[in-house]
Amino acid sequence: MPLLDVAGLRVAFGDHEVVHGISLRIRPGECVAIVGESGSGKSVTARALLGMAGAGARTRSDRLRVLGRELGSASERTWRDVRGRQVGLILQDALVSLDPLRPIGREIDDPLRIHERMPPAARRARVLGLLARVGMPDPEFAAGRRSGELSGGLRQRALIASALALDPPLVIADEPTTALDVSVQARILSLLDEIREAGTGILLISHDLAVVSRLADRILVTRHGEVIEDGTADDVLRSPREPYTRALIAAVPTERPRGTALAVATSAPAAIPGPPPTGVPIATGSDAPERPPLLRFDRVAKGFSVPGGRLLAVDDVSLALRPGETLGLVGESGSGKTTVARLALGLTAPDSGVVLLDGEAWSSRPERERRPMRRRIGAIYQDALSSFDPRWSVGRILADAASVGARGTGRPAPRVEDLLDQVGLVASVARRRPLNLSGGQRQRVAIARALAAEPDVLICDEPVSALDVTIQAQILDLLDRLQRRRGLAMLFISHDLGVVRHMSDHVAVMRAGRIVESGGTEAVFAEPRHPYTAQLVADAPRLTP
Amino acid sequence: MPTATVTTLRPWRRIALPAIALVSAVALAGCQAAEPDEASGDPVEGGTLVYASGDAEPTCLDPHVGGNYPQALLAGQFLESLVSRDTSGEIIPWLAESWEPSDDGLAWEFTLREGVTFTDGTHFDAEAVAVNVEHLKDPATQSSTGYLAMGKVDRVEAVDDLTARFVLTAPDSALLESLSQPWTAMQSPAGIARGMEENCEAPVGTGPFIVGEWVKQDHVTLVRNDDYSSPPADAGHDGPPYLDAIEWRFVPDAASRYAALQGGQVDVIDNPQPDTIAAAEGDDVLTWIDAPRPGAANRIELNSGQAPFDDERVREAFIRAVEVNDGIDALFFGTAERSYSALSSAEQLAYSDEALFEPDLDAANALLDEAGWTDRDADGIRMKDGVRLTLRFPVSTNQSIPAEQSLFEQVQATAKQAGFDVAIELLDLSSWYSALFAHEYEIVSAPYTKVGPDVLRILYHSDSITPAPSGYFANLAQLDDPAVDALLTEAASTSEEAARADLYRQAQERILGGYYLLPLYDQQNSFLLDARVEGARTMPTVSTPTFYDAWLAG
Amino acid sequence: MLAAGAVFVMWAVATLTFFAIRLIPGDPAEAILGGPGSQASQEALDQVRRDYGLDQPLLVQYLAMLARLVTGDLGTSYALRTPVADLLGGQLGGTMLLAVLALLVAWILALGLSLWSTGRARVAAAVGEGIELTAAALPHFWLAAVLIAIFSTGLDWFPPIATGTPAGLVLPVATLAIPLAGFLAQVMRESLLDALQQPFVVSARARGENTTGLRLRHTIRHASLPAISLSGWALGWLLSGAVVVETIFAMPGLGRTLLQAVTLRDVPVVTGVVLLVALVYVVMTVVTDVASRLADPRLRQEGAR
Amino acid sequence: MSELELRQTTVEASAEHLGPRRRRMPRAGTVLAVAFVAFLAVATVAPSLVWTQDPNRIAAADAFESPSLAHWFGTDESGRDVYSRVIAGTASSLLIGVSATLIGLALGLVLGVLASFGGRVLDFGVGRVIEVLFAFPGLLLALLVIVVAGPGPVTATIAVGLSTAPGYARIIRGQLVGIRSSHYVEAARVLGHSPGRILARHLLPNALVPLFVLATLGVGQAIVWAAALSYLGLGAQPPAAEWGAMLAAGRTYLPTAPWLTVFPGLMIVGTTIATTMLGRALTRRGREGR
Repeated sequence: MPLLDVAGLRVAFGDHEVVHGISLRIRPGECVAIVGESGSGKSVTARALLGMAGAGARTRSDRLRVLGRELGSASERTWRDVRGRQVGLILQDALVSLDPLRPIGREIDDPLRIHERMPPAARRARVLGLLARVGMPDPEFAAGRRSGELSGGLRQRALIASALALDPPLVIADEPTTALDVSVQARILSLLDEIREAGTGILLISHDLAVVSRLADRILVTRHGEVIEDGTADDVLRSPREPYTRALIAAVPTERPRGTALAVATSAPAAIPGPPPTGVPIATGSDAPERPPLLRFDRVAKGFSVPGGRLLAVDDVSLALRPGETLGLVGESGSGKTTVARLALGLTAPDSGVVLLDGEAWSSRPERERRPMRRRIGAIYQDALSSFDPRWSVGRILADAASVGARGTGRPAPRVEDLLDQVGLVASVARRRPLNLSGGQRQRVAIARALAAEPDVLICDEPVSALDVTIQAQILDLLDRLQRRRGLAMLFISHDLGVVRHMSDHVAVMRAGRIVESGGTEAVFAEPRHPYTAQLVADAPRLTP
Repeated sequence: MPTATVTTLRPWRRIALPAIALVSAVALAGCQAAEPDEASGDPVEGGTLVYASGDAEPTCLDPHVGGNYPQALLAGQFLESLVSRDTSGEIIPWLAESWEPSDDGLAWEFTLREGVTFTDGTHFDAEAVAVNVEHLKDPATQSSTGYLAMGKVDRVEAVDDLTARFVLTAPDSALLESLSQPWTAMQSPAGIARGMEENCEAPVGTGPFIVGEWVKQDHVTLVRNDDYSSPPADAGHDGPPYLDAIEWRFVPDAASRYAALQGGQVDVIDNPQPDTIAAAEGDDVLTWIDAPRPGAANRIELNSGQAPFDDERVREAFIRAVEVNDGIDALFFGTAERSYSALSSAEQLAYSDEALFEPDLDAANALLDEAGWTDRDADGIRMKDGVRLTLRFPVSTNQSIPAEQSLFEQVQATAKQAGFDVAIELLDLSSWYSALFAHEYEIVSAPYTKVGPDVLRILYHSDSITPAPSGYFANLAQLDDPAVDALLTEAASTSEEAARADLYRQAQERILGGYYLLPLYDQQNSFLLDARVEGARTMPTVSTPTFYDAWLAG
Repeated sequence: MLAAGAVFVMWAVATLTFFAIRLIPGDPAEAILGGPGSQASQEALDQVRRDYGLDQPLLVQYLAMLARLVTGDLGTSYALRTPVADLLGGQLGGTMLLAVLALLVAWILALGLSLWSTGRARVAAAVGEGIELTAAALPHFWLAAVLIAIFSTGLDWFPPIATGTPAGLVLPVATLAIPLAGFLAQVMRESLLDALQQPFVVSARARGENTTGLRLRHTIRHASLPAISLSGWALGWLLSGAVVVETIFAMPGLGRTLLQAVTLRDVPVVTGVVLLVALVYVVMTVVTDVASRLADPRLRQEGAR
Repeated sequence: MSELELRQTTVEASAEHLGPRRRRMPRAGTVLAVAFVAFLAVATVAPSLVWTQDPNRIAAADAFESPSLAHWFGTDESGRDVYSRVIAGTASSLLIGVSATLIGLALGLVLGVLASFGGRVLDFGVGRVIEVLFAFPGLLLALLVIVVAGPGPVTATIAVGLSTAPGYARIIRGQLVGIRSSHYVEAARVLGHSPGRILARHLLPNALVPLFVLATLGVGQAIVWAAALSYLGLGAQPPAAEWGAMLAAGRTYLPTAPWLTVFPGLMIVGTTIATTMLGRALTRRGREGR
C-alpha cells in the first residue's frame, strides 16, 4: 500500500486554477521529488496534501489517500489528526518556520502534546532523543534555545526533528535546504537520506535539480501547475524528454566552464543591442596580468564590536581586481564577503589597510571627495527589490541613475529605453514598479541601473542566489555578456561554487574573514590546496544521476 | 424633562417657623410645605452620616487661615461662634450669652457662656476670645476674611473670666454679624499654640463634632463630641449630637455626587445640578434644602471704571438688552428665583426694583445710538470711532456651574441683538483673578458671601477700588460715587435699626439706579438629602449645613 | 548610560516645569496665602516672599530648587503646607494601582478582542475593528458618565465614587482601560495578522495544531510584543487620563493633586508631581525594555550585535 | 525571453491577488467612510447648506427637547438645535483635530529628521528631548501651555499638538532610521547622490506615507483630547459649537438629556473611524501597487 496516493489533484483560488491535476504515489522508503520553478504550483501541492492549501482555496482530487485513508473530503478535525502524526512537514528556513519566540524543545514537543497522551517527563525524553537523532550537539542545551539563537544548520535540524516527532510514515520536505550554505546543505540532505533509509517516505520539493538528484527515486517536473515529466531520477536526468527539463538541467552552472551560455537559447534574444564596446580591448584575466588593478585591497581589516570583544569580519585581506576581469569571491555565510563588498563600495571604512580605486585613495577619502568618484563603481544586490525605492517606477529609477553617469562628463545621459533594451527588457517596463516585476526582471533592472552610471567596476553581491535556476542562468549569461562587451571589472560574490566557477577568471576563497586560497578559477577548483576549499568543492551539489 | 411642573419652593426663611425648627428642609416628595415631618418619629442615636461636598477641598481646616466657603462648611461642624442669627435675621446667643455696646460704640462687652470647654479640655473664657481675635489679626495667620471682619477691632480685653471687652477704633454696626460667621469662630488657645501646620490639620473647637482623620483629597472624619454642651439658642435639642460621626467626602464631579446619593453611597450632597434637583422631584427618597447664601446676590457687574461702561447710557443699554428670565427658568428648572437686588434675599435689608431691569431692546438701541455707538460692522456689532463694542467677560470655571455658564451664553446671544459683542473667556481661578486685577474685563460675575448688608460697603465703596497688596479689589463695578460712599460709611457706624435700614435702602437705590449691576438670582446653595436624614438644617448665618440635630432614620 | 539618560530627563523635566510655572500668571506668594484672590496684607506677602526665598533672583531660586532636589527634598506645598514628598507619597499608591490595573485590564481586553476577531470572516473582523476604533475614540469624561449611568444608577452594581473598596475601583479602571484597549487592540491586530502570515504558523498547523492552540501558543506572543513596548507610553497616557478619572470618581491621586496644584499655582506640588510622573515613565521605559527583551530573544541578539 | 517572464509574472501576481488576504474590491466600509468624509467636507465648507437653522439661535423656552422631526438631534440647554450645532461645529472641530495633528507631525518631523541625520551627538540630544516630552504627561503639558498662554481653541490646539509631538517624533525617527539603512538608500549613496538629495527624494517621501495613516488616527484623538480640555473648562470658548465642547457641556445632562452628548460623540467617533478606514484603504492601495 502506498503511503500517499494522489490522482488528479487540482487547486484553485477563486476561478483561477493553479494546480491542474497532479498525480503521484509514494511508497515506504521512497523519495519522490517535485521539481519546478517559482509559480509552478509545487508548494501549493505540498500544502494541499496536508489539507492546508489556504483560505479561499478549493481543492479537488480524483483520489487523495494517505495510508490508504481517503481524505478528499475530510473534515478539518480529520486533517488535524493526519498532520504531524501521519505526515510531517519540513519547510524552508527554520528561522521563520519555527516560532522565533518559543524554545525549539517546545516546538518539537508540540506534536507529542497534541497527538499523544504522554507524561511530560516522557515527552521531554522523547524530545531530547529526537534532537540527538537529527544530530543536534548537546540536546539538553539546544532544547531551551530559540530558533534565532542557533546556526542555520542546527535550526534546520530542529525543524526536521519537530516533523519527525511522532515518526510519521510520510514526510513532506518543501525546499528543505534552500538558503543554506553548501556544507550544511550536504549534511541536511544526508540526514534526510538516513530517514528515508529507515523506511520513511519523503516527498521532496525543490527548484534545484542538483539537490533533488542526491535523494530522489522518482522526479516529477512541474511547470505552471502541471506535471510535464515524470520518471525515475535516472531517466529524467539522463534522458529528459521535455525541452523544459533539458533547460533546467543545462542551467545548473556547476561544471560549465567560463564563457558558455547557461540559458537554453530558445528564450534569449539572439543579440543584445546596446552601445558599442567602449574601446577597451576585451581581456580575459589570464591575458593581462600586468595591467594595474582598478580596485585594490591592501591588507584591509575591519571589525565589529560584539559582546565580549571584537569580531574581525575582514582580516588582513588583499585583493586585486583588474580591468575586464571577474574576480570571484566565495565563502559561506558569515565569512565576511558582504563586508568586503561594502568596503569596496566605500560604504564602510577599513580599520586598517587601504582600498585603492584606479591607484588613487578610495577608502581613505572623505565622503565629500569620494562622492563624485562613486559613479565609477556600481553595485548589484541579492535582493534587487529592496534596493529600489518602493515608490519609484522603473523608468524613474533608471533615469535617476543615468543622470549620475552623465554628470560632469558632458555626454548625454543614456536613454531609459536603451538601458532596458540592453538588459533584455521591453520599454513598457519603464512604467511599472519593481514590486510588480518578476525576480528575474527586477535583477535585470538592477543591472541596468548599475550600468546606467557607466561604471568601471561592478560589485555583485550574491546577485542570483534568490533566483530560480533558469532565471539565474539568464542573468548570469547577461552579466557575462555585458562584462565582456564593456570591459568591466567585476567583483562577483557568491556562496555558490558553481556560479562562481562559471563566472570568474580568478577566485578567492574566504573563511572567517580571511582569504584562505586564491588563484585562477580552474586551478583552484580542480586542485584545491586548502582543505576548506576542498571540502567546499566536495559538498557542492551536482547532478548525480 | 418636566420643567414647569416643579413647584417653585419658597426659601425656608420666608416661612413662619416655630422658634425651634426641627426640619428646615423641604421634602420634595409630594411637595409638602416645609412643615416638620410628622412621620419622622423620635431621634435615633448613632450612625455615620456621609456627606459629599462639591466645594473645593480646603487647604487648611482652620477658617481663620484664609477664610473661604469650603472652610466654613466644614468648620461649622466643629467650631462655634460667639453669636448666631435666627431665621428672621436677629442675632441670638451662642458662646456669648449677652452683649452690650458702650454709648460711643467704641467698646462691646460680651458675657460668655459658663462651663464650656474646648474638646482638648481647655476652658473657654475671655482670655480665649482675646487669643482668637489676636490670632485673626496676626499677619502670620494669613487670614483674609476674618481679618477684614475684625478690621475695626483694636483688641479684646479680658475683663473677668467670662467677660470679654472688644475695643474698637470706630463704631461698627456690623460687629455682631461679623462675629456670627464661621470665619471668626472660637478655637482652643492651646490648639492655636500648636502652630499653623498642626492647627490646619485638626483645629480644636467647642462644637458638636471633633476632627478625626483627614485623608487628603478623600475625606475628613468628624466624630461626636460626647461632652458637647453649647448649642446655639435656635438648636433643636441639648447635649451631644445624635450621630456617631460624619464622613465628609470631597467629590468634585456633580454627576458623580448625585449618582452616589441616588445609590445610597452618601447621605447628603451639596451643590447639586439644577436638573438633578428637578429630577429628584420624582424621587420619594430625596429631600431638598434650598439655602441661599447671605451677602450679595449673584449678579453681573459692569465695569464703570473704563470705556464703554463709564457711560451710564451704555450700561443701561446693556441691562435693557439682556434677557435672562426664560434662561433662568429653563436652566435652573425653577429652582432659582430671579433677583432684582444687589443683596441676597437672605438679607432683611435687601432692596429690589424690578422695573429697572425690564428688558427693552428698543430702548437699548436708542441709548446706544445716543451714546454714539451708531456704526455696525458685518457681524452686526456696534462701532464707535472704529472701536467695536466688545465686552470682555472672564468666567471662572471654578465658581460658575455649567447652568450659569449656559446662562452667560444666553446673555451673550441676547446682548448681541443690541450690537454688543460679549467675549466670554472661561478661565481657571488664578487666571480669572489675574484678568480682574489687570482690569481686563467689562463685565464679570463674582460671588461674595458675608452676613449682613455691610457687604455693600465691601463691594461698592470707592475704597474697595484700591487694590490690596495682592492686587485684589472687591469693587469690581468700580463704582466711584461719593454719595454712595457716604451712605455706606454712615450705615456701618449706625446701630439704630431703622436709621441703618434707611441708609442701606438709599445706598441700594443709588447703586441699582446707576446700572452698575445686573442681578441674576441668589447665590445658589442647595443640599440634597437622603430621606432617612432627619433634622438637618442650615445655619441662618452663612447657610452652612449643621448636623447637630440630625439623625439617621431607619 | 541609562542612569545618565534618566538623570538628564529628570533634570530637564524639573527645569522646564520650574520656568513654565514662572510664566503662569498668578503670584506664588498668594498661593501660599490662601490661594488666588487672597486679600493678604503687604506684611504677610513680604513675610512669605522672604520665608520662601521668592524675593531672590530667579536663577538663585532655580539653583536652590536643584540643590534641594538633589538631596531628595521636594519642598513644602504652598497651599497645603505639608512636605510635598509626604503628600505625593500618599497619592502615588492609589494612582499607580489605578494605572497598573487599567493597563492590565486594557491588555486583557485588547488581547481578547484581537485574538477573537483577527483572521476570521470579514464580518467578525469588521465588528472587531469597529469596536477598537470606537473604544479608542471615547473621551474618558464621557465614558465615565455613561458607565456611572449604567452600572451605578441603572444596575446598582458598582458605586459611582471610589471610597477605597475593590468594587469602587471597577468603574474608574474600566474608564481608563476601555479606550486604551482600543488602541492596543489595533496594534495587536496588526502584529497578529503579520504573525499569522509567517511560515511558522504553517509549521505549527502541519503538526496538527488547532486554531485555538495556534493563537494561544504562538500568535499571542507576537501580538504582545508591540503592546509591551507601548506600555511605557500607555502608562503616561493613563496618568493623563487619571486627571479626569480621579476627579469624576472622587479618588485621591496624583492626577487630581496636579489639577488642584496647577489651579492654585502650588509650584512645589506641580514640580513634584511632574518629577514623579517622569520618574515613573523612566522606570517604566526600563521595565518595558527588559520585558521586551525577555519576550523576544531576537531583541537580545540585536542589542548584542 | 521577456515575454515568457512577463507571462509568468502575471500568473504570480494574479495568484497573489487572489490569495486569501488581499482583495482589490473597495470594501463596503471604505465606501461608507468616503461618503461620511464627503459629508464632513460639505459641513466644513458650506455648513449652511446642511444645517436646518441658525446654530446659535437661542430659544430658552425650547430647551431640552428630545430628538424630533423639527429638531433631529434635539435641542440643548439653551434651546439651540443640536443637529445644526453639530454641523456648525464640524469646521472648528476638524480644524482643531487637523491642525493639532499637523503641529504634532511637523514638530515630530523636525525632531525625527534631526535625530536621524544630525549625527550621533544630535541623535542622542534629540532622543533625550523626546524622552523629556514623553515624560510629561500629555494633559499636563497641555495644562501648562493653556495656563501660560490662556485658554481657547488656538492654545488647546497647540497644546494637544505639542503633547502628541513626541509620539510622532519617535515613530518618524524609527522610520527614518529604518529607511536610512535600507538597500535603496544605500543604492542611492553608491550612485553618488548627496545626503540632501537622498533625504528629499527617498527618506522623507517614504517616511511620510505611513505617517499619513498615523495622522488619520491622530485627528480623532486630537479632537478627543481637546474635548478633555473642554471638560476641564479650558477648550473652545462659547458660543462656538465645537464637538468636544458640546460633549463636555452636555455631559452634565447625560441622565436627563443624553442626546446632548450622544450626537457630538457620534460625530467624533464617526470621524475617527472614517479617517482611519480611509487611511488604511490608502495604505492597502499603496502596498498593492497602482
